[in-house]
Amino acid sequence: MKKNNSLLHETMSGLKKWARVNSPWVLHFNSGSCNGCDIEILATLTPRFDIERLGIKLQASPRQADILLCTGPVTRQARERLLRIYEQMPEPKYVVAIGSCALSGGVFQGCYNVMDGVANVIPVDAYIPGCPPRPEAIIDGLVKLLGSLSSPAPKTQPQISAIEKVFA
Amino acid sequence: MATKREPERFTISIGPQHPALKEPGSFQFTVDGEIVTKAYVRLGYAHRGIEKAAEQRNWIQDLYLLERVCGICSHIHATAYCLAVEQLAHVEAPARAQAIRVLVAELERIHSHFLWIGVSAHEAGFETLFMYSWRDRETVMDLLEGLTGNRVNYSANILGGVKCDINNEQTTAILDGISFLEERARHYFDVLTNDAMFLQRTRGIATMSRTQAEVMGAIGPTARASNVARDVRVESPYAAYKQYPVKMALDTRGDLEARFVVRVNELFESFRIIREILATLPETELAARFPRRVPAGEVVMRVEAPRGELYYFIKSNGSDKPERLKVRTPTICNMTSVIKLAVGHQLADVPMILAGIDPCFSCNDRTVQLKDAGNQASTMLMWEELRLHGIQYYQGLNK
Amino acid sequence: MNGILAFVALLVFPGGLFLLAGGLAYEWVDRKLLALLQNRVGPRWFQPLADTIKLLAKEEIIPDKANKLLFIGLPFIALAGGLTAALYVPMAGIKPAYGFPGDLIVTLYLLSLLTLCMGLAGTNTLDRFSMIGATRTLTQVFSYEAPFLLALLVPAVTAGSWQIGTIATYAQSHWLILVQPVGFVVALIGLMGKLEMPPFDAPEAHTEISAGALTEYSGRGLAFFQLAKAVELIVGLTLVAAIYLGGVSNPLWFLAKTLALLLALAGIQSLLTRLRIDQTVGLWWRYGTILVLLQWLVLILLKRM
Amino acid sequence: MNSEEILTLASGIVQSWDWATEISRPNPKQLDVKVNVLQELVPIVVGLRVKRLGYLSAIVCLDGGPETNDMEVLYHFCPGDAIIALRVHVPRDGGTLPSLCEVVPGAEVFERELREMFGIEITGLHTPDRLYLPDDWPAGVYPMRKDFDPKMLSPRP
Repeated sequence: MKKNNSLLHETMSGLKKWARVNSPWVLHFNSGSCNGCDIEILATLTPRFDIERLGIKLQASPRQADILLCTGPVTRQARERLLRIYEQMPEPKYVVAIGSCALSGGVFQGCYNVMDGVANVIPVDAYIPGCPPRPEAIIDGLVKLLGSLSSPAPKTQPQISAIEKVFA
Repeated sequence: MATKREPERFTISIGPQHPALKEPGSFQFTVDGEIVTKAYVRLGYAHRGIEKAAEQRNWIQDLYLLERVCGICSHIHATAYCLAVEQLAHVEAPARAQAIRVLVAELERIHSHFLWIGVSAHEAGFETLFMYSWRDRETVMDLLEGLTGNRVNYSANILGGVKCDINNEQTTAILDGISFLEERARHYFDVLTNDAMFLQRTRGIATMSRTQAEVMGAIGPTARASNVARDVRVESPYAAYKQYPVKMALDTRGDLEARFVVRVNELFESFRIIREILATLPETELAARFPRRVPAGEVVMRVEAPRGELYYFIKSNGSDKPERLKVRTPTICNMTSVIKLAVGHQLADVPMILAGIDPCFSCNDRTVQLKDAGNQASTMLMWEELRLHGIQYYQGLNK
Repeated sequence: MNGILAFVALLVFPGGLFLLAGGLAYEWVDRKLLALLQNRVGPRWFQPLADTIKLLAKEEIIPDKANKLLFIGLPFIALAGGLTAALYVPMAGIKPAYGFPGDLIVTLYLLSLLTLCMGLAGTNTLDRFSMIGATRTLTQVFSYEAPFLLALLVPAVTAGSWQIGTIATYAQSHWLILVQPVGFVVALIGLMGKLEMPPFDAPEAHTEISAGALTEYSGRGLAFFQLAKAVELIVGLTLVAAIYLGGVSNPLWFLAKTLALLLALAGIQSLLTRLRIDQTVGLWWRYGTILVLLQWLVLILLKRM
Repeated sequence: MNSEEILTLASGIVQSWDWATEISRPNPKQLDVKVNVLQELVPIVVGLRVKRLGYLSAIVCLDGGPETNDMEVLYHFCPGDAIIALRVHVPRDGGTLPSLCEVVPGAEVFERELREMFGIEITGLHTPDRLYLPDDWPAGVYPMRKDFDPKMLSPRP
């Protein structure tokens, strides 16, 4: 009886994982980027790239999204919105930082009104570098994130200042 | 998402995260039923402080910084900056470089207008047109990539000229590409002016008379759709536009449909200019030598971005950094008009009205910024530490 | 024996499992056709299933201000409405599981439950976008419901019965689309309105009001609403095919006819721009209703003669 | 009209009555008008508008730095390929400017920007709210001034 239960449990959790990997709905938030990344994200929807074939759908409401695609260096004004949107998303949720700005602030690093990257505000699960990344790169990043869902690693804050530790 | 309820009134916020806007910007519309009675705009979600940052970076770094004011019209920002700084430094870019600048600018205009057709169709709920126009847009993206090496943020400009040349293969590719696009543009012109359902959403919507456009200071295609003859390429030709004169596309109706018509007509004009440039590309050097320091002075440079007049003001104090750099992007001028136009329209028309001026919030918000607060300070410290570490290390060795 | 049959009818066929699977399959066909018409590859065959399972396994957030009972209950009612309606239509070409004189009206109202539930769900969540979405949903109900109903009643009067089974049998020997093309067109377009497909998707216009009435729904609630919509798609298609397209006497005919209708729907969806809500209402009352009434007039005159 | 005629017309306008303006021509396409009396700014702009001499391209503020206690505000009008620049000096501390909103509705965004970036008070502004800076920005800190120091801001959360 117990064995049956665990078998059922395994099947169910396998099914859940399968569904999660095959139906990621994404929400796009621009936290002050130059639009370059945003038009490339939009381009992934269009016939040449068509991410719907991977089951990825752009959603409008944070409540219905699984993955937050975040572009831009996160301006002070956008920070609170970003947090709120992140909180509004139901679990399980993932964050993908797209473009150099979202990774580290990029060319805007050090400007007084930016937070230098998404990771300084919310935990990020995948980084897609590029200024802007090509649509292929964005799709590749998303696919890699989905691949990692099958063997989830614990969420950790990225070590941006690793070099600082070396000299500490 | 608090609901603000006043008796009989209802405030809807659009943005900063809103599906209609791929960019942040916050609009508040007070609606009575479905009719908008009040509109308010709050920018600043994309305000990064580029103008301040530009004062802290040197002339060459600024080129790459300013290119990232806006990802859609990056080349025109860099062109305006280069032309302005060249004027300050009394350096003239060679003729071939000027022609290539214009060529890339026109390709960028094609990419931007195709993008805009798609985005507006998307706002109107016409997904098929969005998909088709973006599919065709990939053609011009390929051309730009072949020419400059990047799909967006091309970095074709350097101070004193350009860094990418055109060979025969590229010429053929561009000619092929634009004849395909021209055919497609004709098709879209047909759809945009004949599709009865689409016209319901554009004809007679957000009409702006000529006087209104002038008073509110509308510019670019938005103004030209209201019959205001305002195009920097014609009024004050820069780069190679003297050799390749532009015919202005005008329309008298001033509604959303007219804005579509003007933009598509501009596409045809761009195709013509590109063909002309490719046929008569001057054979000169690609770049002139450029000094590290720029003589003191002030310059105003105006260029025609896909969205309208782009204005740069640069003041130099003779050092290797600008003393003051002001960017005024086209959207900020058109924003005033859009806010006034929205009042009295249906909520359903608002995304279309907003899209009608082809807004670009990253353009708008760039204005100020300072250099580094926390982060840059810490970077510098790290450098300092590194330096000290090195000194101590070698002192230790010497002992 | 009867009891077992009833159970089978409710849980396996034509209700329950079969309907859910069929609904999801038809949803996939719809999305795939639309993608192909837009020059894309489109989703894989199991996409709607994966979406549904994922949503079921997801956290459900209930907004503070919403009535919990309604928030959880409404999706169930919507789905139940769709599933019940299926019992009265000749699903998969098999005779309806149940039937009584006048079940046509009952079915139509069961199908409306989904829209009503969505409207209620929108007003229940007190979000700005849901409120506007709910208002639009309910406004739209009042515009297409009457013409849709009238369009389906024309064949009923022609066949002389208000029972779907009888009409379907009558239709097998009479292709009503030939004599009542207007009624057919209105019924088909009315079905699009019911399913909030483009161009009637103003209630969930992504670019204006986020996800409309369902903006606050995540997880299970959303999954049930989507299932309900998928079920309604297949039931609605069956109904129109059975009544107007010469009946669905066997599974093969059923597939061929409903898929042909779906192709038509996808074509219309890809061709048209979203209508504003006032334009939707105007379209239905100014053209839809008048045309159907003309159809009625013709019918009555013919019957008299 | 070519740029020469435009600029002649414009210099006629800005020197009519007995306005205390000084004009200069830094280059053939540009006319610099130094407006010495603040009250004359709006009438001059009205004069330019009546003759349809361009529209307000931008308002630029140049901060002279803390040593000078002087800021220069430039109003650029661009008719055709000519540029008319109205130059106004205001003190850094407590400087005020009249609003152009009544004459040029598009000036509002630039004036709001002057207000929050440089701390120049604008009289007669319809909506003096923040335009670019975040809601939690400290009052009295003007990022575009030369003496702005990021340390004036609260540390990033």
